[in-house]
Amino acid sequence: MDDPLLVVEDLTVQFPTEDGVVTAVSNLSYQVELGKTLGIVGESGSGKSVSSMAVLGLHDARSARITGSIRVRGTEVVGMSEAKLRKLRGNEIAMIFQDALAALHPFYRVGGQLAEAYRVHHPSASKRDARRKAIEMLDRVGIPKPDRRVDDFPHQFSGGMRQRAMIAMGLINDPSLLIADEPTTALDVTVQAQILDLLQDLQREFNSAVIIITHDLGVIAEMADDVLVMYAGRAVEYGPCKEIMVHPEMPYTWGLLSSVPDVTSDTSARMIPIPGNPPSLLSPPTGCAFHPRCVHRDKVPGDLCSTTLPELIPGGRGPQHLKRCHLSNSDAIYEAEVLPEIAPDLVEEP
Amino acid sequence: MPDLNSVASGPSEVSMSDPSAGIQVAEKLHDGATDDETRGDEFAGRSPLRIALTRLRRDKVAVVCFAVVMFFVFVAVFAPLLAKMFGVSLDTVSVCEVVECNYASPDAGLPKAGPPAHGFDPEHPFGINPRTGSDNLAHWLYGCRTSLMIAGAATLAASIVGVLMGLIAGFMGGIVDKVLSFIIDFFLTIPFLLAALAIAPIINERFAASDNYPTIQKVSLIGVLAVFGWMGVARLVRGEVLSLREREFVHAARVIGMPTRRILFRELLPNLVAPIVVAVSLMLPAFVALEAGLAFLGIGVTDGASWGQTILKATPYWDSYPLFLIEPMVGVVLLVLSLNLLGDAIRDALDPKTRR
Amino acid sequence: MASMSPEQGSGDMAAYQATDTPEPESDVPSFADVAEHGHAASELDPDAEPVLTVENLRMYFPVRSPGLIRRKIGDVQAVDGISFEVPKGGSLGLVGESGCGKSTTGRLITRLYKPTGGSMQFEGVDLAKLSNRELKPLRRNVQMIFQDPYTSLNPRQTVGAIVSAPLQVHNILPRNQIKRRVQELLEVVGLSPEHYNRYPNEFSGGQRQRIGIARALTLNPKLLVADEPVSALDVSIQAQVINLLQDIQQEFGVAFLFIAHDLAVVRHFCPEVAVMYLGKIVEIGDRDSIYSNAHHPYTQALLSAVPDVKQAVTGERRERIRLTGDVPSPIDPPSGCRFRTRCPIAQEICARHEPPLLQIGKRHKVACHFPGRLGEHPREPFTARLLGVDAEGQPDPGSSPATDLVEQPGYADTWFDLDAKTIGRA
Amino acid sequence: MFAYLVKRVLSGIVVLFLVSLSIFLLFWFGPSEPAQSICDRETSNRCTPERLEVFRETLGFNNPWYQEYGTFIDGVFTGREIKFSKNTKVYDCEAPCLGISYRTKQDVFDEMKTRMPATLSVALGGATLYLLLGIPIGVAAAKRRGTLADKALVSSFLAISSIPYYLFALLAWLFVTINLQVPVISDTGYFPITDNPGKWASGMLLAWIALGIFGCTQYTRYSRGSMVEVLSEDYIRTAKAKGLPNRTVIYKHGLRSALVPVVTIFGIDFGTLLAGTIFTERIFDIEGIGLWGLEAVYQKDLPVVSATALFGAAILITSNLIVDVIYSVLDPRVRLS
Repeated sequence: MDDPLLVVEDLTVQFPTEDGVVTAVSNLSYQVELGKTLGIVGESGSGKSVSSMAVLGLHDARSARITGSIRVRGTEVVGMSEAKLRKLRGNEIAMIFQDALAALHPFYRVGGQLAEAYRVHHPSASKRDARRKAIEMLDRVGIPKPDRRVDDFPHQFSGGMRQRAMIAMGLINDPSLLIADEPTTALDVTVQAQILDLLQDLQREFNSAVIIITHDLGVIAEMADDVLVMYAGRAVEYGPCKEIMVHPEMPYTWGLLSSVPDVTSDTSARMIPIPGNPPSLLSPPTGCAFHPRCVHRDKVPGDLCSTTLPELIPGGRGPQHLKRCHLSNSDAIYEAEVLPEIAPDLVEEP
Repeated sequence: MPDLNSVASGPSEVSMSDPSAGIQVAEKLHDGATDDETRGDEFAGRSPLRIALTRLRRDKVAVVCFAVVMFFVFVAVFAPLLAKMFGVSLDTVSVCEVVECNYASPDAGLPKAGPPAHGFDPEHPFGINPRTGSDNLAHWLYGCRTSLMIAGAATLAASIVGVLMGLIAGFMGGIVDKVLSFIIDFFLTIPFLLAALAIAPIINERFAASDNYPTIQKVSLIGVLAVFGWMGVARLVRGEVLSLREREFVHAARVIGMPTRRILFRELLPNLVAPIVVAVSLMLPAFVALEAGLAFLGIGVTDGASWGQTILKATPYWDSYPLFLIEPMVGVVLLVLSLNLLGDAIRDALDPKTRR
Repeated sequence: MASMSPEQGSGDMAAYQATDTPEPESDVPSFADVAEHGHAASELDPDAEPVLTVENLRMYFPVRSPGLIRRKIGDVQAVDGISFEVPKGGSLGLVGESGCGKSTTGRLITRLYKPTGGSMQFEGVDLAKLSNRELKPLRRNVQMIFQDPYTSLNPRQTVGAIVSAPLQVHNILPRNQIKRRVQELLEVVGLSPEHYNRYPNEFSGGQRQRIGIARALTLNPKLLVADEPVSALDVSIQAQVINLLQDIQQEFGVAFLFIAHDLAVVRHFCPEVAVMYLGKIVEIGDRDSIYSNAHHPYTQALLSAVPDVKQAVTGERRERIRLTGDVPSPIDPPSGCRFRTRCPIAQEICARHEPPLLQIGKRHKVACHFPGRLGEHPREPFTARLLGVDAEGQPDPGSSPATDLVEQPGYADTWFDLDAKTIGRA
Repeated sequence: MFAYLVKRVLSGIVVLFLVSLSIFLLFWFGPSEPAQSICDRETSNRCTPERLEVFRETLGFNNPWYQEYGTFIDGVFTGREIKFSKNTKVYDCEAPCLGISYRTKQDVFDEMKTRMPATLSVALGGATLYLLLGIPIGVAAAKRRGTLADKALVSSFLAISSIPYYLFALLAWLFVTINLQVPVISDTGYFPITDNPGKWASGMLLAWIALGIFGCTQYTRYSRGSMVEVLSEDYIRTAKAKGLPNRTVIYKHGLRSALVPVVTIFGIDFGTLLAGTIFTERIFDIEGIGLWGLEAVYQKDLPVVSATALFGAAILITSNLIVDVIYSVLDPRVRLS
């Protein structure tokens, strides 16, 4: 167990369009170990879904240019043949999607779709075995009367049950990596809590690695061991979850934290938005992609922010915590300026 | 073809941090615009329809098709003038003066001058009808006129009826919608060709003796085409209205207190322009083809000039006098083809999702 | 949600076509400036008069059977007898999960639907009873902000036409003054007056929502119904819009009925909150009562389910209350208390009797037979005596039911003090 | 689901009644003199007002229209006797009676039955051909969408399908039978399959090819468009993410959904085709329903004309019904709602 389960190195995904090349993901690196959860957070268009779809080789080779390296248990995925990729998909790596109603085929029974996922990787299994396995998995994810519901169509399930069925389908082959792409965004908060609990329980049981992709910092904070914050296709902050939540070093992360209120936060905390809009990926800003919206830019000497892309390197808080920012004393700025505004109750009295 | 959004993206974005900052920036932008008048143009909005038009102009096929269609429209409008210019007319002539009536001759039944047996005849550039001796060019010109006039009028009538029925059915809902939908379905279950077949003998019977028979025939043809052609548009508009009316901007209009009529015509109708334009642009070639087709079957225009009628008459001469058949065929095919391709291009241009 | 918007990112490509180029460098304010304009949570004005008083509001949508004779087979009880007040210049939050009737309530108040029953008093006029024609002049007082910035603006009209439509419909300003007024409004919501002749497709989601807000403000309304105004926006944009709404409230004194499913945003924006479940208000009160002192098991479950950065980081996470199953169908809601099928503390009485909405604090009402703080719910039904029944909900001949349990909007001066087991008084 | 079908059948019957009523009224009030054509025919164009009056009387044109419509409907269910004039023969028209042809003096329904196999042969053969060609080509193009081959195919098929069908068929017929004079298949027409299957096929072949090629261009476009749309659905991505082989993804998950709209169009199309392949029959000289109706128009044989129209409507209504059934079989969301 020396090598992590998944190693992504220098991954770049580009889509040539008629208006120019869209660089959806640039030079992204991260890794996930068995039994751990990586949270990828970012807004729409930040490249979080695109990068994880690349892990399964789901991008159409004709429309996407992928460079860099993705290794699963040491095996390179980029450039792998379709036949080999298929052995990986749904077996070693499974993926669940945001909108379960759209992601399940409307014309086939839930059980049939589960059994199909099982049989494709267990060719020797009989139809009856596969059905039994499907019922077992539906039961495992908490669907009542699974032996009856197995013959339902997806539209007969409620939203939460559909997402459970998606999870059952993802886990039916006991994958070592589960990628959950906004698994709870379309769900109500009480159902979201059920699903998140379920994911945590299952991860413990199967000891798999999980990548959870979301725009909700709260979900990340509760679920993830490590966090990767993405902006305009790049990792801007990467490190252990708790470390990043308590000592964020990148102004974009600050912005995310300050623009979303917590349900328990101090009512005297200010809600401070990030000005402006997310950039176009066709012509991303020069230098640091966040600099046009960054309100701490004046603390960096010269026009470094707009001319030079900062490296993703350890900041002042140990080698685990990487940030992509020119600010040299960001931890101090956060403690002294940002935190008192957004969470006055958390400021420790000197 | 560029994406709508990127085409649309205008000049710089103002700061969004808070309203007062927005005003400052706004003032800056405003100054900039007054300093440099040319920038003012950029601030003018580009409506979705204008964007579509730009896309259409860049589509070479569409441009060529448009030119072809315009040529036919020109011919149709100025048919009498053009006929005069070429010195040809629809007037009947004594057949044997221009056609070889001597059955001993190898050219029996074919024109004495011009194609196919002889060379180009400047007096009859398109040749002569071997049966009636009348001039082909004149028939071609007036055939174009008949075709576009009937198809155009029928399209106009059908789309007006269709749009109104669809609007009313979609927006009123309830029992009105049920009744109108039933009427739409009812007309859809009557096969068009058979209906035309059934109506043709009746019109013949009723008006055959009339002096205005050719005109009545055309008018009733327009009527038949329109009566059996409006349902497609009506269905389309109804469906669009049903989905549009659940959009939040219609709710917003209601909350403002906007009267229903204004909602229908100011809020909904402009959003229906695109689908209606597409439907109409595909209806026109269908009607051109149908008009010629009915004439070809002998149940359309039987008096007066029509391409379809000429095709019917020319078919037996394919072996001996192919040009006679080719001329009207080229007319129909070229017109229908370019109208269809143009319609298709319009649909692509109006649909922001297509990226060819 | 069928619309293909960049924000929702349903298409692969759509997400990358951000509509705007970055603004010039000098326009970025410093953190101090931004923080200055950041907003703390809104405060309650306890003395404000109500601008809107809703009493026993009901909306039933008939359900018809499929088949030949489409007879009515039941009702979707989308809103079933709710009462509340919106204070002048204040804001009431309406929270709950999808299908709880919160959006229907918003549409009733703006009279997109005509209520089945109940009243909505606005400045002495009952909006529920008016015909569309009678309603028209009053419409300027109640306006609405919509959820989806991609469908709430007519794509075929310019920003100017959209924002000026209310002025034209109500014939308020002479034609030549309309443009100036609209441009003023655009500035108020943080857009450039130059945007007047542009079309909605040229704007990003956040900007579109600003246009929608400008339209709602055009008629100087006294009440704004905001139906999930930020839920379709990117997280970094949500705060911009919330702050703008707070500015507007302070500047113009508009009252808000703020409908949202995001409890944290509601907590920030609304000093008073009503929690809805299946067409009923289950708990209503000021911010503190709801968020720190919730007495209804549903409110408690809802709050415990919200993922929270602060709790996760500080490790102060309360045990999550697991609700089982899904929300029942509003066509055939459970008998008695509608929450009982998912309630962790439900007992027999809950199936027999609907709990009345009792005032248990100065500004706090709850509809539960066993109201109490988390983990401190009473064993015996608190309401049994009031309803004249025993602990199982069977009629109790020995007791006399209280007669004054009819739901009232607003708060009384006296209440049931659960801790002291006495009548509390202001 | 069952209730829905019953509802559809009932409304179909209502529509059919309305169609028959409309046709009846059209022939009753449409012409200036409905008895004129039969009078002309029976008197060899020496129809005097007195003679016309006799025809009017015996044919019932002097009775109110609703009474005669009742007689007509009654005849459809129980049969009736028809007399054209006082001194002509009485024709026994058995149920379902759609009248007696003015021209041949045959029972219209019987004649229709003898014409039916020809039309059915044309429609079935042509439709089979264009479905078998069109759908696979469309699916193949969708799989390769964006490639040069796809673009070339799409634009050339668009061009072909933009030509009016009858001109396409006419040119095909002219070239094959006159210019090329291809043996065997040049002799187009309907020859009963029971007599000589070889001759039946060779007589039909050219019509099938014309219909097949033309229809194939349209169905390629429909199925390609539908397939492209389906392949961008989320559930296709799910199927790929499961590790299913490409074949399963495209055919099991993609094609089944993509077929739904194609089937709908086909149902209506095939109905129209059956209801009268007028152009095909006219050009290839196939003695089917369409040509029968067309000849009746030339001959002013009103009972035949009205029977053709009624027949066409009945076919369209039935095919709509069948489409609905197929639709609900394909899509469980419809079936179970």
